[in-house]
Amino acid sequence: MAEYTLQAEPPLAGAEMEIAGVRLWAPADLALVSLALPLGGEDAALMAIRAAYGAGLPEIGRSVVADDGTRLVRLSADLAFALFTHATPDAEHVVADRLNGAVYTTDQTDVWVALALSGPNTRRALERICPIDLHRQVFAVDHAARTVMEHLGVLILRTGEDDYLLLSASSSAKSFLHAVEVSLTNVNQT
Amino acid sequence: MSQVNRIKGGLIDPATEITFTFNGKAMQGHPGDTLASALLANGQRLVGRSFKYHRPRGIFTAGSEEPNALVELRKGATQEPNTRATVTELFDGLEARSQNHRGSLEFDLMAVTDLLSPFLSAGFYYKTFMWPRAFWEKLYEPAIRASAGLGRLSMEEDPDRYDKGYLHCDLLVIGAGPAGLMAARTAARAGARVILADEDFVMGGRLNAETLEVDGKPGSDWAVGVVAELAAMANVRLMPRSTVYGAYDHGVYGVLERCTDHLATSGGKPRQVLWRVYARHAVLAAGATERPVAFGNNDRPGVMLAGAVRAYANRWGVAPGRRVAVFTNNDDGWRTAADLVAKGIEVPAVIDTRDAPAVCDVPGARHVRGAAVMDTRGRKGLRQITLTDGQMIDADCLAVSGGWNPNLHLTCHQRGRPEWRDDLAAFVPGRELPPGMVVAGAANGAMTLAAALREGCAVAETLGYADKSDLPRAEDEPRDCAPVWHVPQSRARAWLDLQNDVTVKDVKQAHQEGFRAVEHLKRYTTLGMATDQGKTANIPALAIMAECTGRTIPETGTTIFRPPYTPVPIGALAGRARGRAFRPYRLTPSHRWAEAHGATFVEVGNWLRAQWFARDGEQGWRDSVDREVLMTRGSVGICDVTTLGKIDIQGRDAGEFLNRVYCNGFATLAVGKVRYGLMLREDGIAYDDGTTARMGENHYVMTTTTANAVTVFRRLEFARQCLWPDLDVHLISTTDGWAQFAVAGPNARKLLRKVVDTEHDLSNEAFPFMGCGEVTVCGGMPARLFRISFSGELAYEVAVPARFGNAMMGVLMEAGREFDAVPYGTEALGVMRIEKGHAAGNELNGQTTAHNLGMGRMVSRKKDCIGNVLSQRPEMLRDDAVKLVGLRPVDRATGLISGSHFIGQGDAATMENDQGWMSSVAYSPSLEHSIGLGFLKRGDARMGEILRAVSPVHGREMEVEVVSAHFIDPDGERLRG
Amino acid sequence: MRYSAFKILREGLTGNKGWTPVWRDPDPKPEYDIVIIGGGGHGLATAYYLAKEFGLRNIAVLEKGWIGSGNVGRNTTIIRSNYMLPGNEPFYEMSLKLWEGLEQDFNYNAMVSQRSILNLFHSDAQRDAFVRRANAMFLAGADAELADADQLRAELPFLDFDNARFPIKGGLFQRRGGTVRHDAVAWGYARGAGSRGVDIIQNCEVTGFDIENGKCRGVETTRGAIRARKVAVCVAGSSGRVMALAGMRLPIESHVLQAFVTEGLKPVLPGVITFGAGHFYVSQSDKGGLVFGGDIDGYNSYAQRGNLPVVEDVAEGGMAIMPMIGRARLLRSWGGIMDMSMDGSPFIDRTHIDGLYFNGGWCYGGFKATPASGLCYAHLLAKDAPHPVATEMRLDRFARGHLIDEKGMGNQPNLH
Amino acid sequence: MIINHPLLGPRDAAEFVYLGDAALIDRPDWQAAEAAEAFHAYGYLRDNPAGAHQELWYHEQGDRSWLVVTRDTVSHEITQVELARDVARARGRSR
Repeated sequence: MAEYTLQAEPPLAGAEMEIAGVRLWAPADLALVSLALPLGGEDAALMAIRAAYGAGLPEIGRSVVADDGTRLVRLSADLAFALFTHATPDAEHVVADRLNGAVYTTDQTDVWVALALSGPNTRRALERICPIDLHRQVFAVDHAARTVMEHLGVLILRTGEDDYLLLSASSSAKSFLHAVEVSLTNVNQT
Repeated sequence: MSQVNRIKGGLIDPATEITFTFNGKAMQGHPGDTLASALLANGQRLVGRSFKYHRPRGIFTAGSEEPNALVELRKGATQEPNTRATVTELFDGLEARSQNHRGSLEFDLMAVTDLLSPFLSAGFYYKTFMWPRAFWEKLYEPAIRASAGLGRLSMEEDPDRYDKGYLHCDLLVIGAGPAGLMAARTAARAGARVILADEDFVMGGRLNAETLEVDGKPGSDWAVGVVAELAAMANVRLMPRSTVYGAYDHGVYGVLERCTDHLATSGGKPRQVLWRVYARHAVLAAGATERPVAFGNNDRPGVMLAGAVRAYANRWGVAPGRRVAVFTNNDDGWRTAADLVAKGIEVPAVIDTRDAPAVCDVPGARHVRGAAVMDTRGRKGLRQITLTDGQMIDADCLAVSGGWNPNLHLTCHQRGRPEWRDDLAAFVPGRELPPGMVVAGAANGAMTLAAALREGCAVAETLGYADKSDLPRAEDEPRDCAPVWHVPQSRARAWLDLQNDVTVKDVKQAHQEGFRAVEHLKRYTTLGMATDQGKTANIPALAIMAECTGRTIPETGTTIFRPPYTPVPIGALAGRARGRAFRPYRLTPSHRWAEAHGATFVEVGNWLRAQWFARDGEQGWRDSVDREVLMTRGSVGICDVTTLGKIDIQGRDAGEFLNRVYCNGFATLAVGKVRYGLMLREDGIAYDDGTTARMGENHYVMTTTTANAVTVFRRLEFARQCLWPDLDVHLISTTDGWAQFAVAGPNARKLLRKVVDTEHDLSNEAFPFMGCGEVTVCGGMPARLFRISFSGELAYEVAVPARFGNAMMGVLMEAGREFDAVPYGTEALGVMRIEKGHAAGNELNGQTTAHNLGMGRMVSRKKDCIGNVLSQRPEMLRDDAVKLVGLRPVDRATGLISGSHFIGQGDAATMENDQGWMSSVAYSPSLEHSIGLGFLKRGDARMGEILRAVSPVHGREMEVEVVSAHFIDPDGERLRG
Repeated sequence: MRYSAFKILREGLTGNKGWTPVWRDPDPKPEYDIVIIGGGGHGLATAYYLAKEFGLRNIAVLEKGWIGSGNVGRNTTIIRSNYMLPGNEPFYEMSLKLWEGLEQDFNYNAMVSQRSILNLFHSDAQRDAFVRRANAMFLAGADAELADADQLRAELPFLDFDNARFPIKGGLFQRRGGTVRHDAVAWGYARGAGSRGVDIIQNCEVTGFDIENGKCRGVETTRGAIRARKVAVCVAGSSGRVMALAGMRLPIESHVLQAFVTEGLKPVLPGVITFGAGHFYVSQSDKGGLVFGGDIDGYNSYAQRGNLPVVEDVAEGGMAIMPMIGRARLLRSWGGIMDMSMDGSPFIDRTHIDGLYFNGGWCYGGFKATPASGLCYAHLLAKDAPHPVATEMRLDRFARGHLIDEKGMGNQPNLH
Repeated sequence: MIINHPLLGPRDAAEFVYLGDAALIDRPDWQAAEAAEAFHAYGYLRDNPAGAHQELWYHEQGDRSWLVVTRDTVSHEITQVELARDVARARGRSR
């Protein structure tokens, strides 16, 4: 037994609120690992991902939920993120082990923080900060995009008709939460 | 009854009374009123003073083109200068004050300038106030400034909040008049995503101001029906109180929505929202603006645009006067006469410049054919007009119509130049419109109601939004116009720009002095430069310049318009990004620990970093910093260095890639080793430095400086994608992912031994200087350990996943308790790096080469790397180039000054004798005197020399000795120990 | 015609009928000693000093539109000499001294107003850089003054000292800096040059150069061919376009810089104020408008207009340091095309073509340089040797490796 | 401005960072005889056309791709957007 132990303190742990009929919370234990496809080894990498997850990488700007609940998000031709629930700080090893070296993996869990939003007013609130067109004909369920909101880089995912997951840099977590919270407050009619 | 001029009808709610004040006097109005309509209803004709001559001014228009009726609205911190009364929606408790007068509005002491007007003609100030030279700033200019300007800022922080947003649509319709409503309805019925924006608070445009019918019912009723239909459609967004103020590239429009300006307080809601609308197409249906005719003393309160006069009567139930004469050069002016008479207002005469029969029957009015108004009387309000035939007619209001100009402003925001149409005697939108924009209705020169409805529908169809329903029925009202720009018989001054006091004579003088280009005219006379941007003045002035030059109006030029269409508050353009929310804060993983342990924080880019940790009893920051340095060098100190950029680099060609982006060699770096790397820009200047660790065969971790983390990543991606696209290299930032701590000092290893799990050998042999590896800490926590040193001490950097960083700081301090470990901040970090002679931002300032930094030999000439070739340019390698050296004061008690320049002893302090500068200084608690780093010509060859470090801006200079930059442990024994 | 208060009085009493054109409007002659391309501030100043200081009068200034239609009429009117490097500072300080006597010199009130310029700093590193710069200014004979936050709070209480994201730690004043009525500079120089015999020819666009055997003998224009012993290009903003006609590529990119003015306000700002942690600088004109600007849009452009992101960025900077301007309204925005050079510094030099001279690369600092640029260019044209304060403003400095990079941004023009 | 990203569709130019002329892809050979002159021209001289301009934009707040955008510097009209990596390969930078 080691003399010292480390407690996790995710920047937005416990954040949860409801404003303008929208529920806003920071999902717990969300792990994130980047998958980079080796140049010239793309086919092998894609096969390894399919073998590991039972789902192939979707096209760029889309995400897909694998059998085990992992969400695979394709960000560019050679880069994807795997999002899954996982509490311990070994997410990268877990993914790397499944992919047998066919993909370059980097742990991104602590690089990002996530905020989930749910409720019919969500789009109206996001209109205040998100330059992407979130109309359902343009940004449908499972679509994903990296963009900028209030000077912060954000990865936005549509996870349901009125459900979104937003990821941004962990160091600016408080400013990120503030930006989203103010957007909800500003569209709140009451 | 205070509302002496209130008559029946209009789109107001007469049952509800609203109280407001003007210059402290209580007045009444109704919901639906503007401040202007309510002022007129209360008989308040004098509302302001002009800019230059302080002439009395009254309400001139009924819209956003208003030049005269500018007021200060609200009070205290929400005081809002230069607010146009004509577009200010009345609310209960509104407070407004007139502006730009000394003394009261009625008795403005500055009105004396009007008497001096012969000496204040166009550009007079360019010709005088030059003697004596010093008097300009001391006497003339302060006097001019005090009398110039209009309203006053409160000088307090704007307490309201603003927001912004993004909207996307197929079709943005600008203006909700007949053309806009038809375009919106047609497209919406065809299923398009439509946004309909109008600056007014009631949609309908001129339909609300006219008595015209659509489909057999009043136009305003028809508009209500269309708006209701649109409001019920999911694919339509209605935006009243929203001004489309700018057309930017690629279909991006700026829209200002006023959310709470019509309320007494914003109630914590955003006052205004600035929308960026991304529109595939836009229909500009902004209508037209009436223009005046210039004649003698045409600036008196009571002289108004004819369309505005009938708008006040029809829409707001207000008679702008009891006896309203009409002066027109076109058919539309007659409509004002007819509408007023129908409302029971006396119209003594219709003066038409055309020698033509009456356009319509106006009971009780004389029809004066082929004549014009040439002068007026009435000091603070119109009493009488004089016609060119000598007739004098009593009137307290004169409705003037000189024809209508299409509101084509937004068509000019990119490259569009308006084109002249003789039949309308007006400019219409040119052919080169902003891509995606079409123009409909009066804005396009379709001046009649039926034509506007037709065009609104037709443009939507041409954009591919077809709707099979019938066009509404309406008539093509008579619109004949025979242009008359000014009345040459007038002997008195005739105003063009009412706000800036530019008269016909000024235009003629500009011509006489050679200012004949339209832009010269505007700049010389200030025409069109006022808050209304010449919406009513520019075209008549242009016509008069054409007359002077003997050319046609289009030959003379055109005036184009720039954003914004109407003025936009700076607060709205800034949105939320103000105060502490100006930019996001980035916090280090141990921020909370630092807060709890007395840290003072400092902004480093967007980061907040602990600057020092004060302890009880310390007298100032220096006490804390000195202690942190001494205790670190004496035992061990801990610093959160997470802010350094971290880039995870993987790929088969990662090593080769690093070899090309660093100027020194990386091909031979072994797994488990770290190397210092210097990056050059392609121009050969030193750019960034840091360490890169090889974690595995194909896996490297690069660190960058805090300041350059983002741009280094960008440059690496450029190299990867654009320069060497077929290297297998992958980059991803992990800056925020790892909480990284420097553990420095002779007891660093002992401290870490307690934290790093025992299976990892930390001995000097197993983990030597510049070693690295993946380890576990605190019983299995994955971590990275690097044996690198910025302080010059035996030091490590240990990294754990960021969410454990706050706890890790606590653990390190706890483990270090037996060694008296201290946390140290950026100040101590800076002191130690100067003591060690490491270059940082002040030295790597984008102007220095590796040669200057004493690292010239690091630039490998045996390989290709960024910056290699251009770093070898002859003047960059000069022998007398500045070199990085250490400096110490000859009098050790003296504090060096960063930014002082080096001058030889006995030389004058001039630029010719400048030999370099001091880039960084610190008090070294280890050496107990001030030390500095600096760049000195041939510095490396001048050790021991004594120079003067001069800082004339402080009025100080001191003698300094040139020494090695490595003040501490020059042989590096400590860090290898 | 000499301007004076007396003249105004007399004209006022006689109906202002006696005013004559400020500059003559002649047709071009077939040949001149020197043809200056560009009727902007620098071109007109060059003509003025050639005539006045060097006695050369057989000169034409060719302007494709109306004089002053380029950047002299589209800038934010600031004058200052707060530079740091030896290649720049003596030049700008000479310019500032010329501004100080300009109006009496050319008998035209350009409203040179030395109301001070203040550059705020927000970090110790910034302060160190400002001290270095301030001392360089002193070494070149200019004035500079450091102020700490307390001094600034007393002098400019409306700045945000208590709620700022990047707290104000102090500032560098140059009290002799200030503003000038920009259009009047062009008109004043035109008047001074024209009255000394210089032909100012408007609506005359240069369409080509007459170059034979490496020697430039004149220009082709929309008003016919004009021969000249020397051709002096002075068209900042259009340098790339014009020099391409002579077959030259330049170390310059064209970029758009937006500028803004608010509605007129009673006096609120004493001088020019520049934010150090964002993009915003502001002064107040004599008419009362707040004249402000920020960064260039950042992409190559010859369109005299910009886009919204920069407008917003500038407004954010303004609100960050002086939140009392929130209810002031932006009235007008416009864009000027900047010659952004590769190190942020200008060129006054001969070209490799005999008889062809080049003045450009002023980035967004050309206005304040107008008098010195004109005088130095005139010196070069008259004597074929650079003026002592402009010896480093050469086109070959990049090949030699002698950069004049005040900001240390390197060879990326949009960062200067 | 809006840049129509070849993989992601239209995005506001505010998501991008501008670098300059796409000739910056054509980095000279460091060992060529005239390398000094070639790097001087590469680093410092620009065509700077008033008209069609091929230029580099980086999608920093997006997928981190470098793009070659063909844009008219007078009208700002964008006529083509390509991945810079593809352009670099087509220009023979596969080494």
